[in-house]
Amino acid sequence: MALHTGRGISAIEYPTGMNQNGDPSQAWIKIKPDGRVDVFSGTSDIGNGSKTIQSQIAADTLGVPYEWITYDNSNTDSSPLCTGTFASRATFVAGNAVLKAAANAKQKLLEIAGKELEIAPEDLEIIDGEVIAKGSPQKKISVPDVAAAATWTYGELITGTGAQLNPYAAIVDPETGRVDSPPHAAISYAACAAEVEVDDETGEVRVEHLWQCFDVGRAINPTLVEGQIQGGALMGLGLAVLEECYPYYPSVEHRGGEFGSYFVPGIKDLPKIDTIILENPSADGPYGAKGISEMANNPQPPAIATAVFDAIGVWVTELPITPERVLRALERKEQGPRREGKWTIFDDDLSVRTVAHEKSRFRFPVGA
Amino acid sequence: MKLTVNGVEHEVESHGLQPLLSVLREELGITSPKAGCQQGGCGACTVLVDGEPRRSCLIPAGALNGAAITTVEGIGTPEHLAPVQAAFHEHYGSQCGFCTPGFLLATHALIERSPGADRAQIDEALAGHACRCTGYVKILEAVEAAVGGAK
Amino acid sequence: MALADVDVVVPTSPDEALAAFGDGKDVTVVAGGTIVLPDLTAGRLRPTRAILLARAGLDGITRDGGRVTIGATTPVSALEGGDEPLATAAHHVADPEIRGQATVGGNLCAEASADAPRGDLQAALIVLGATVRSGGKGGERSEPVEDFLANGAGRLVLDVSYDDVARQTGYAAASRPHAHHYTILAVAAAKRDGELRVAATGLGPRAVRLTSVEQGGEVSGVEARDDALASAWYRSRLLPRLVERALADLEDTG
Amino acid sequence: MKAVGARLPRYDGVAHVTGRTQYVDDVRVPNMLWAKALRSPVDHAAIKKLDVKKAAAMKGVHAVVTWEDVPRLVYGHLEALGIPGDEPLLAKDEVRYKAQPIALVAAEDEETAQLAVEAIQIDFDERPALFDVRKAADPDAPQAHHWGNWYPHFEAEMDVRQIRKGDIDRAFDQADTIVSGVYRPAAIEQLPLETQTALAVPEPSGRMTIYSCTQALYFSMGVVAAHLEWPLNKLKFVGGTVGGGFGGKVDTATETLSALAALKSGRPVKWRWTREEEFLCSSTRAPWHIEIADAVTKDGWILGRRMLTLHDSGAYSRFSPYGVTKHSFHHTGAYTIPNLHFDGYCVYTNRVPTTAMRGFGVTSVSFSTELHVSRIAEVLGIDPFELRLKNANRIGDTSPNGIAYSDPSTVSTILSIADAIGHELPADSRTMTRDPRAGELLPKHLVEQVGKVDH
Repeated sequence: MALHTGRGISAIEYPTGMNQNGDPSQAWIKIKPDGRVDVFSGTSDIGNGSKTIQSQIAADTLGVPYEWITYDNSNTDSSPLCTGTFASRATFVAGNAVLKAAANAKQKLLEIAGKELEIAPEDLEIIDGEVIAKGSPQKKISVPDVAAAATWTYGELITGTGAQLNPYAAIVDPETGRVDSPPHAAISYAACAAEVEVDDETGEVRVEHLWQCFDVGRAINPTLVEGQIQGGALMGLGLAVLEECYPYYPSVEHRGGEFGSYFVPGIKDLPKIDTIILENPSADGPYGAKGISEMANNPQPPAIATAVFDAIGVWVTELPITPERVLRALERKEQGPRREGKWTIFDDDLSVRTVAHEKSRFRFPVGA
Repeated sequence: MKLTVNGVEHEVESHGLQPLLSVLREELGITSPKAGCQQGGCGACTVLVDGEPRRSCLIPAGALNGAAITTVEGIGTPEHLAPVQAAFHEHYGSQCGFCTPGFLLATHALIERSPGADRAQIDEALAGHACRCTGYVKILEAVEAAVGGAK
Repeated sequence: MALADVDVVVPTSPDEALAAFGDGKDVTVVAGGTIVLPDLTAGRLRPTRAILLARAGLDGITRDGGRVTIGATTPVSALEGGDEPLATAAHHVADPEIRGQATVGGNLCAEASADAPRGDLQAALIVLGATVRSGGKGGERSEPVEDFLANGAGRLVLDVSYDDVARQTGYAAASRPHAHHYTILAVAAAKRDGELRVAATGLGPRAVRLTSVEQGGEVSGVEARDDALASAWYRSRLLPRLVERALADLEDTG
Repeated sequence: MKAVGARLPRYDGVAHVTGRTQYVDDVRVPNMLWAKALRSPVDHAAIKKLDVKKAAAMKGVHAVVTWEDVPRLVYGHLEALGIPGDEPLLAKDEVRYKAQPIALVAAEDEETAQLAVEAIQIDFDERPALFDVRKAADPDAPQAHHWGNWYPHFEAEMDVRQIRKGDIDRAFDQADTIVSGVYRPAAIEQLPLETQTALAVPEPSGRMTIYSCTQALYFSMGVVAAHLEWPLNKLKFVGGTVGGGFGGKVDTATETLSALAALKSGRPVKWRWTREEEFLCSSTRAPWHIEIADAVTKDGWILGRRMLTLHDSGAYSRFSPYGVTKHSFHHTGAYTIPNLHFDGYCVYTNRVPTTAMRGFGVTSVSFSTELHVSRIAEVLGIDPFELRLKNANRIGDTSPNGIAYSDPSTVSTILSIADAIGHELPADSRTMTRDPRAGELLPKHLVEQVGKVDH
């Protein structure tokens, strides 16, 4: 048995929000007579933790404890529109909508508090559920008292609404792809290193260690963002070495219909994972946050494929890097890339120039 | 047929070839075991059968007369979380939550059987449980905390 | 036939099981259920009559008169920690929850699906020289496990037995199989009084003996197949490596 | 205490660990029917005959929905973005992939529904099928789609997504070395533990409540409303708590047909996909075919990139044109490459339509371009960290479509990783920042691409 270890790295970027924008999210908030806060958002929580994140944003923006927030995303009769939980937009785009709704509600809350305290609203702030005069902290009224006053004294309902929308960047030059405005809400960045062990007799690749660094803008909840990065890591590992719907792609033969015929990563596949969170705040994100949940499975496959090269000297460029692909690559190891003039040409056998008809529209000329 | 679920005895009418999963979910209305695959492949339907973790989608009702079944509803409540539930909550061992009941019961059984279980034993006990969200990192942290607490 | 109309028998002794099984015609046998239940749920299997073996008294391992006898409904988990290479082969089956429920008899009777091989224990039982005792049409009979695998369809396994003697044993398997999968390929080997037996599981629908290897030669005379887990090409490349590793393992245990 | 930045417990954590979180399949309503689908058993065929009479007459069957029951049969998920629809909710004259839904049966239980599905009579005339995107433009390729074998409706009715930047021919002329390679990431299954499930409940008011596992309540509600030709206020979507999505539940897979079956039967209908359906019938992450040739200098500058992308969209468009556009916008990855020539096609094949999955459109870029950059470092004999740091995007560098980066952190993430694994770097690399390019980091070939940062 011959085991070889190798390392590889990658660096990536990924946009937050729908490509070309045009994806609104809306939120609204009402304050109950006792000061407790109901947040209504249309964002589906698919496990990413958006219920928690948006509640945290609402709590801090209003200046009340997290425990005072109830969060309702349960139905379209009470919750306003959210384009959805995709495109890494639930924290940035939908979170911004909640932030704006909370800021709007806070403004109304301060107006009522201002009447009670006889202080201009702009001279008030809310800290830990109390409205306090800036510079004179002894002058204060609790948020529950403000809410009660709104309800029973002034006959008002304290609400806030907010919406976030970057207009659709529709104008894409069809020839050049140039756009006239940023086609994303933000961009985030990550780098990754992978260490693998390859058995050159069986072709089996084991990912031993992943180091990952993500610029998240701001970690609204560090544990939740770690969870996204770690979950993404194993999905990236699956992409790299385990999973495929069509084991004989492009053929559709032997497509498996059960867990027993599909290599989903299990706990025994878990490598060591080191997670480094960088916070370069985004100019427009809620509290500087960016969306990173999707890109979390992007950096591992190239880092792992490079580590396989480092270990055994062959490039496997079809995913996943199955034992079979490793053995087939090793059998052709001596062949190496084709050199023609200043060209170094890899993967002739996979290219359209080899597989497609010579009259095909799909051409990719290489060589001198 | 008699079946004791979470300490309550039921007279069950489901057909003998119905899987325990459907007895629990459709006849008894106990919904924590999930129909994640109904192929025995994912572990989302795992319950304890006489204390042993088993895939409820694989056991025909007719084979169970008199058995004692435990589901997540039977190990703790929101007010009084079982140690394993508290550990999963504290360590964010759950993201979408769909696989969580199966993981909880497999872990609960592991702790009963092997208090102070090591990493290899944990990996073995949870090997057949699929989680697509967490990458298992925080699940493992939760299980190690629960195992440590039991030791 | 709708499920509600299916007659289910739950025998409480081996004799009752044999009587309920009869000649095996139109009978679906559920031992552990790990293979049958998903097929029932999916509607791929529509039985007319079913026998649940859970309480038929067909489980248990006995050592008696120089033989080890494993009852048909003995769970796979009961083999772990026992005689090699069966113990290691058993440990390779799925995960502890499945092993606690899947049975030895089921493992012998399971046909490979289109997606994946089955019968993880078969190679180990072959190299142990095991005998399968079964009932059904024509009454009870005993035969070597290879013969049963070739001709045992439609029979009710009662037990499997082998000589309780010291052996050198070896086992090697692809490490790819996960808890959710059958073993892509595994090789078991056993040597007793100088006689070597080697078999592989995962090449095709059932385990096969590698007689050329037993005679000191290279792997030959076996064919692998494609499925969702691995190609015939890969299996044929892997097999000689696993044979080497199983034999090395066997020498180590010398 | 500040909530933002704090490791606060999950809002839904206690419900999760007590098994009390309610997913669609856990909702209980009286009189509920179960649905099962008739799906195409063949990859590509004309439908010669479809007869549901026998199935509809079976005991316990309450509705059989076919294309005739759908008020608006074809509605594109991205019509609002100008991407026309091409996929019928239920097959009418033809099937273009194995597993394409043809009819939905609602019955008292799943078994009855399945037996009724099997009683539907259907005849096909099989057609040749196309599976290899590389052969889709061959003269003798089978025709997979009525628009041709690739998407023809990008802006200005272009049939290709193009990026052109700088002067690609000059970059290739000036290069010391050109490295080309082919990259093929595979289709994978999103594989949420909760399969696609919907429960449609007709209300006495004439409204319909739909319990849904969608990742996008309003988006899916819009899709159902379009097919039913209903105003939004006749629908109520209940959801927001989803057992994993990963992109697959952006497809509105079960809601519309469940609603139609509920309308036709007058009873609540639940349609819960089996795991086998989830594997074989639900849309996957797309397989991609990517060819890259990079013009590089011997000291490690990437001067230009030619790239051809063939996206295996499967039988219908769904979100694929969006994915290819996003892919094109990011095809330089985390680096600044001033001269670009990119062609991307959405290619149709006779497999299950592909759709969004985590990293949509860009996972394939990250894999192919980063592995390619590793190869370049190997060919040039340059440290892979140093090569990356040099080309990493800086503030003011422009993206493939000409937008100036405002806050790139490629340099700092790479340096963090070098530090984490103990990779030693020379001082000039170690001290790099994301600041606008100047001096040696602004060679002549990068001057023209520098843009103005908006904020």
